[in-house]
Amino acid sequence: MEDISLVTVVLMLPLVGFFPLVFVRSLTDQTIRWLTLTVSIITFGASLLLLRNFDSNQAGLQMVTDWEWISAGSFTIRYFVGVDGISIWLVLLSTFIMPLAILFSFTSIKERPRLYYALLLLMEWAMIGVFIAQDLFLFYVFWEVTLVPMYFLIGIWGSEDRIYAAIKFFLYTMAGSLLMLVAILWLGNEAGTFAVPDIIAQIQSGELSFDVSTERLLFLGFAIAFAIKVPMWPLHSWLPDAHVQAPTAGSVILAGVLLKMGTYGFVRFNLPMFPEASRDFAPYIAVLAVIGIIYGAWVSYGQKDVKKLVAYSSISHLGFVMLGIFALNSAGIQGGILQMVNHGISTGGLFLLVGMLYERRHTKLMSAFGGIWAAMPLFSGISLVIVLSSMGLPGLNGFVGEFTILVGSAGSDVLSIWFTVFASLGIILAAVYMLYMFNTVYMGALDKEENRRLPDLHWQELWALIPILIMVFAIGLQAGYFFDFMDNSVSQLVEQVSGSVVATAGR
Amino acid sequence: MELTLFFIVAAVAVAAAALMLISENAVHSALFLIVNFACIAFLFLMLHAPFLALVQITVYTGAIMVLFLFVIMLLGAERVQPEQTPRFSWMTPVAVILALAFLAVASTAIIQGDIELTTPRVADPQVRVANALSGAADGIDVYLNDERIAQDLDYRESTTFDAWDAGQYTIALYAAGADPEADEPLYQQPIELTTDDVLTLAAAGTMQEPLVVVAAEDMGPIDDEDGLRFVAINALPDRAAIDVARLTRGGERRVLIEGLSYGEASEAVDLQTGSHTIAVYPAGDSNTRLAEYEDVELDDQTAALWVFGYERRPDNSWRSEIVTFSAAMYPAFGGPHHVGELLFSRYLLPFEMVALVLLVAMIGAIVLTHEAREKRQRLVRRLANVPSPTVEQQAPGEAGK
Amino acid sequence: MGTPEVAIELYVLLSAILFVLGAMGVLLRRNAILIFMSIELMLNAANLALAAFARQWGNGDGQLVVFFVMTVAAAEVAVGLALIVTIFRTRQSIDIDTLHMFKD
Amino acid sequence: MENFFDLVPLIVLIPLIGMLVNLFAGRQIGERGVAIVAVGASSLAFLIAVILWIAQVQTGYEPGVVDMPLLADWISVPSAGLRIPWEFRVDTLSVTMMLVVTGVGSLIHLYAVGYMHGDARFPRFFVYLNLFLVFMLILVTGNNFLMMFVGWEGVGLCSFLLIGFWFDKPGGEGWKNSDAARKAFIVNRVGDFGLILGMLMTFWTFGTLDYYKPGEAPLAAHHEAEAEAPVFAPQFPQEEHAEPEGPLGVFNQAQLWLDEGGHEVDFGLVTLSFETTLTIITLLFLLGATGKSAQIPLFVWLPDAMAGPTPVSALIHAATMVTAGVYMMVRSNVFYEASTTASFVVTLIGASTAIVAGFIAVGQWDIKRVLAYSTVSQLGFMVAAVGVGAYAAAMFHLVTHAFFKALLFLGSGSVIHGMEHGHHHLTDHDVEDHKHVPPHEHAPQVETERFDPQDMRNMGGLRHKMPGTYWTYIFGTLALAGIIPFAGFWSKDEILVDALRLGLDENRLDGYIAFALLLTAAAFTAFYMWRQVSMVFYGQPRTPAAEHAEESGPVMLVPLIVLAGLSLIGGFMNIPSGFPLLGRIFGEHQFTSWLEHSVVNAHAAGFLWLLATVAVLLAAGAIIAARVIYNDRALRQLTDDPLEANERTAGAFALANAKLYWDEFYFSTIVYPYQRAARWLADRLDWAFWHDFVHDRVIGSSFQWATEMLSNPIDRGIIDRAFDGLARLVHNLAARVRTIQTGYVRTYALGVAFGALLILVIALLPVLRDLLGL
Repeated sequence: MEDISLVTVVLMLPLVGFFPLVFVRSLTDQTIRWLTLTVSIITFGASLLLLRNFDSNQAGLQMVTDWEWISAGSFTIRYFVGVDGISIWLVLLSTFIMPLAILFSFTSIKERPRLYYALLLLMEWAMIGVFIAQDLFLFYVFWEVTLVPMYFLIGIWGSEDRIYAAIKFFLYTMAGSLLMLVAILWLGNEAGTFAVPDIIAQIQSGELSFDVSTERLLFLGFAIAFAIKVPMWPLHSWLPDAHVQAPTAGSVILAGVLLKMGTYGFVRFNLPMFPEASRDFAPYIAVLAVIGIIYGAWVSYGQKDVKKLVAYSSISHLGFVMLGIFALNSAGIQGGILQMVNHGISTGGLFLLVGMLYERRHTKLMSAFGGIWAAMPLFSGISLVIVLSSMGLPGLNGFVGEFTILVGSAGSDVLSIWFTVFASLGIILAAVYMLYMFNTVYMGALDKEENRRLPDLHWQELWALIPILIMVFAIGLQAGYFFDFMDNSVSQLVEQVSGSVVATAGR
Repeated sequence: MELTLFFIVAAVAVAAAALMLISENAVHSALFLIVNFACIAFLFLMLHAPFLALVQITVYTGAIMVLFLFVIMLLGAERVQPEQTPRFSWMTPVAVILALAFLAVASTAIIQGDIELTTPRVADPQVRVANALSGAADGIDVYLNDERIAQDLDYRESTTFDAWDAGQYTIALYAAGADPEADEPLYQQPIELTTDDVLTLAAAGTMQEPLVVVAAEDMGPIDDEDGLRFVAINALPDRAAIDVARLTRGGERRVLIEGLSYGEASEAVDLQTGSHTIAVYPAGDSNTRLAEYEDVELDDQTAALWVFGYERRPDNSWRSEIVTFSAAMYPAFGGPHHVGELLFSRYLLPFEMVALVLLVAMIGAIVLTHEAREKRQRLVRRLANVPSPTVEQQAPGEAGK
Repeated sequence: MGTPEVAIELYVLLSAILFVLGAMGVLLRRNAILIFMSIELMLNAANLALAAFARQWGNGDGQLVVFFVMTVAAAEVAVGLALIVTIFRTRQSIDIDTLHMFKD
Repeated sequence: MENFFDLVPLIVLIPLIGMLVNLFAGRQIGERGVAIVAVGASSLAFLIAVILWIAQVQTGYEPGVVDMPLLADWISVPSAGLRIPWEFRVDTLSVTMMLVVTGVGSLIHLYAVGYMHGDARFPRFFVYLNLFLVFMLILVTGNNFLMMFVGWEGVGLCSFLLIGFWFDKPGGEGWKNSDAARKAFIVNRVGDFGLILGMLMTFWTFGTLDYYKPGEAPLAAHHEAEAEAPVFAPQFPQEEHAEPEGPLGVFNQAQLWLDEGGHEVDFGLVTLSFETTLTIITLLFLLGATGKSAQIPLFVWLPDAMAGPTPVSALIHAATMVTAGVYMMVRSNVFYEASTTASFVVTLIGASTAIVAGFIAVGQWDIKRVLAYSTVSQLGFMVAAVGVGAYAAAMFHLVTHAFFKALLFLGSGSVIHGMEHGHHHLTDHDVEDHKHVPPHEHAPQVETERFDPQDMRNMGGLRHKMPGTYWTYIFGTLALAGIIPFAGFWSKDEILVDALRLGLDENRLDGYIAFALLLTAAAFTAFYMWRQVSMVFYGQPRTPAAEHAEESGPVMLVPLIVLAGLSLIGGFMNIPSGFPLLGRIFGEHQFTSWLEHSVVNAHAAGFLWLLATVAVLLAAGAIIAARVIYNDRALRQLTDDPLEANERTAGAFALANAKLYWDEFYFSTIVYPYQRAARWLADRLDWAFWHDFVHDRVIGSSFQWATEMLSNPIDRGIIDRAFDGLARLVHNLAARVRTIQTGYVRTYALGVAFGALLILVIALLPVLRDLLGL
């Protein structure tokens, strides 16, 4: 593969903006902002080209670049990137969320913009890298690189407890990823390669096989790292800290993309590489997922801080994603992947909204608000759509994902129907906490003086929200288009996991 | 003579160094140092390092010391202000004692140490194969133990030198294309390779009586510009010991080698370049001329190997023939050629690194001495986010009531 | 190239003497430039020893190292003198004893 | 005529366009413009519904499936066999619903123009109303369960928005409205939980969620077709019955499997018989229906939903949205018909809801709340009808109920409007009279004695003030009470007949239970309705506001009159067979036979003279009783209800007035525990325990503890003591050594030289040792 594929281009585009930011000292703040925004929009545009060039009839990787990177002894670490139906939407999600986060930062970030925007671009680079890397080692490198900008974003631009949150975030994630590193090295040693497709091929052909306990250990090595990132109950403790302390753009990226790295990891690595263990562990993981769904929703309802409420709601939403993935059938996994995107869009949107509220009132306590619909009709109207999307109103994006996941989990060969029943409870509970939030903040009488004169949306804020609205409706009404891209890849994956024909509904 | 010269130069060097040390004026110190450097350059010459001597003069005395002088003059720093209160008066005795101790230890070690004046070890044994065996149709194969070192080697051809580990080997000669597993060798003999050996394995004789002669060659440089060096091998089929002589134009007979017995190689013999007439006599018999070879042309600075033997003519008759193999000598030790060769082979990487260091140093020097512009305003870093005013908290459910 | 007429020990001994002289220069002189020159002397002493050993072993490697030492020395001199010039600019002195910023 | 079916997407799109226009340009085009757009959109939708009706008749009631323009499949996961298209279904059932929704909807839109006049958020109100029409029409026209669910949730959303429309009313009322809105949504979500699970099971049973695939005709059950021939036989040829090809929609597939019998469904880990599966599915659907159609146990949201503007109550919470549950069950009649257990539960829930709500309605003071409970009660009738298998009767009652309940709500709205008018008139007078009174003295009085224009105790004698409203209201009341020949009589009678028939013919217990409960509920209905009429319209005005109440304008009266007319004649569309004269004029069982084309299990009930007589007499008796109790004397001073005053009925009245403590029960058993648990989970378990204790304390501190352990006890106890001396030594030494650190380069150089010597000595140690002879 001599030519540089489009995927590599998309990956490298953020760096095009990153280097001038780092090395050219004479840029004004305004230039920095617009440069970053332009770069991120160009990146998004390039990733749209990915979509155009993508052949959805093909299951395997596309637009592959495969270069040897480091060759040490028998180990060859490759720069091996490409997209398939599983990763393409996540790449798009990353490039989609980024301009919004940047646009929002225009008004909210005044301190050290050069560093800030450079970190954002570095972040984007690493996030795209995580989703396109097909070499375990390369993946690990990108995975770790994402930590660094986020650490600084929280640590420098966060709120009061930022240092604590940043360190906790870092240590927590690091602890998991070290386990993953061990597992990667082990696996690479056994397989003689780090390239994921090669390893999967070896495992599928029986060339490489592990005894039960080894496979489980390897599975857990990956799973714990991913579970922390997701985060799955009960490893979620870093999440509220990180979310609440992070600056808005940080929260948006964190919720919008970073958490997906965990769930994506499960789909990309755990399922095809350890099919036996995946089937064995599926019920246990599903139990945690369902607990997460209900627990997250319940705890959200008990919050006083809007941002924390949204943070906990992520636990609930990602519980759905995990449930879908470990239904181990096509509907579940595809629903899971779409739900990752949905969650990125709607929760990202929610964090933007919270950020806008915070900008205006410098508090995130729900009790400080009330009735602001009357003061800010446009803002509240848009908020309503995003809130509804988050709680899964049919016709908006959240529902499609959740429903498909539930279809998958209800028909799963490894999960009992009770998982679905309890997970569906999450739909009620989502309405409970989301409407509680919406009611206390937006509805009711406008009885606090300081809320009366809140300005409505600024044009930058509006432009950060409009793409979200578009996507909310686009996915909500035309989910078929989105599923089309992943169908072949996922059904191949399901075959790999189940080793049998894809289960279809009925009969 | 050389020793005397050394002592004189050494004395000058030490004196210059000492004077440099005690001169109050930095300019004088610098000048003394130049003298010292010149002495060292001279010593380099004596140590067969002409190239280094040259560099020493150009780089050190020529460039570096000029730089020193320049800086001294520029700064007007010939002298430092004498101290009102010497801060380190204790330093002088301590330093002197330390120096003496150092010198004592070092010189003891040097005198008592194991600096041996043995023949220098150059390298692993070097081996090549030369074919002076007339009559083998497709040439020969030669094996050292089981490894083939020559394949299909034609008459009058030779391989290049290859390095081998020192040790015991068996040398075996086969007709070209023979299978060493199955076929009997035409000839075989044990051979010991030791370090620094430069050996030519010359196949000679006839097909009926083939043999391999091991000739030790001396590839070291020859002082004489026009000189060359040769080794002779006696492979004449009458098996008698021979004398080898050079016939001058005047017909005088200058014996080069005496009593070279059959199947032996001679010592290396130095010879002037030119066209020679070589004659072979039975040992001790200067009247019977066994063979005469006219106009043997030899280049300077080569090591030649002469094999005296018979060559089979196309009509199957035999004729006495001298077969010559020549190889380039090693370049003169320490000469520019020698240093250059090493530099561009084994030391290429360090050379490049050093070059890089030099470059960086140059840039560094420029940056350091560059007039600093006015200092950049340092930004005062403020805290990022202003803490929010805390608002009284309210329990869920109550807010809605 | 036979055995050298002058014993190698003598060269090495000379080198040691020069080295010690250089070291004393470093220790005793206060003039920064002189200290520098002493260092050069020490380097040359070392070079001499190296060349002597090269001669002894009939091996070119020693000479190569000498060559490299010279090169690096040149680099060092360039930087060192630049430093001295800079220091002189700011302190108006090259007395090494007036420079004691190392402590803090 | 089939081409007209292609109009069906327009019925959704036109209100959508209306909504978008009002959303983006509502402020620009002004109140009149908004009204024209909104009412125009709903009227056009009604026009399309009428066209579709005619098209249905013309095509011989052939069902049609129409794709949504512009949009491709909604959800399609080919490898999982999941495909949910955007498809509209045109059949008699959906056209019925379309007609009701757009017809009643248009009238209410028109009425709302008058009612909402002058409201600050006038455009937004019509945005919501049109949006509601969009979703309601998606609900009734969708060709699969999931599309229905879109509408289902969407109307819930609109209901939420409209209940909370006046969220910013001052003085706690805004919060009350918001909470009512939230309550409605969440309670509905509980029902949706069942609906979603039901849909999931349906999907895994049938592999599709489509009702019928395009081009597929509904199959009637075999035994049914033979045993009891419908009055009008289905129009499609017999062959289509026999061999349907390709994948089938859920209902036909279910019918086939039922006819075959013995089918089993594999759910991955469990295998259920098909009948059991259907029972579970139908019960889950029932849960959904109890949410949306406000049945026990989820009816509690509907009375609170009266916080919304009255047109909303009429349109959403009486005529259309709340009937969605009934529509859904009628749509799934194949399922319900198959499951006796589910039917039994449905019957019980419907009948008991009817009577419980009827009972509670007796004890209410708020004019709209009475109607709300009445709605719940009537929905109970419909649900019970589904339970007893009277699908046509359920739909019939749905339609007539839409007429008269919308009428009653609009009438009550007119009353409230008049009362408010009177009140304003009064307060305006006050302000004018007491201009010298400083506002701050006046204001508290208004605050403390807030006037409630919906409380019936504040009314009285409005008969003369608002004659138009009065007469239309009477029509509605009589229809609701089931007095012949008003619409309510016919539909209610049909349900009762069906229930009784189920008991008599099949000897089913649920038939008898339903019959008994519904008959009682009907009596209650007549009683509380006449109680309301008496309190509102009869007697003398009890407050100044009532005295100054004024008749509403024509824009509001016209819809009332139209609806009153419909309440009178609406029942004639389904005259039972055997009824003299009318049957010959209007045709017998017109509506049932119309429905039979899409509702395969619809059947017509006969007419029982005895039953009809009893029912009408019962209703009339209840009316007379009400009038007797709430006579003019009692109505003069109405602080206490006459029932309350009477010792024998006081307890019952209190119970009804407190709504049987149903809300309180939910709050104390579900809502408060959930809130407390949430707070406990959030503050205690997740934060104090998991976050602070486990993470910060246990993990964080134990790490610190470990390092301290290593440094303190071990270090201090063992190493420290042992090496204390050494440490002191080192310390002292260090103090001296520290002086070495002078900062002078030369001293450092000396150190280096010293070190070099040392190294040299060490390196040459063997040589030196030899030298010294050691």
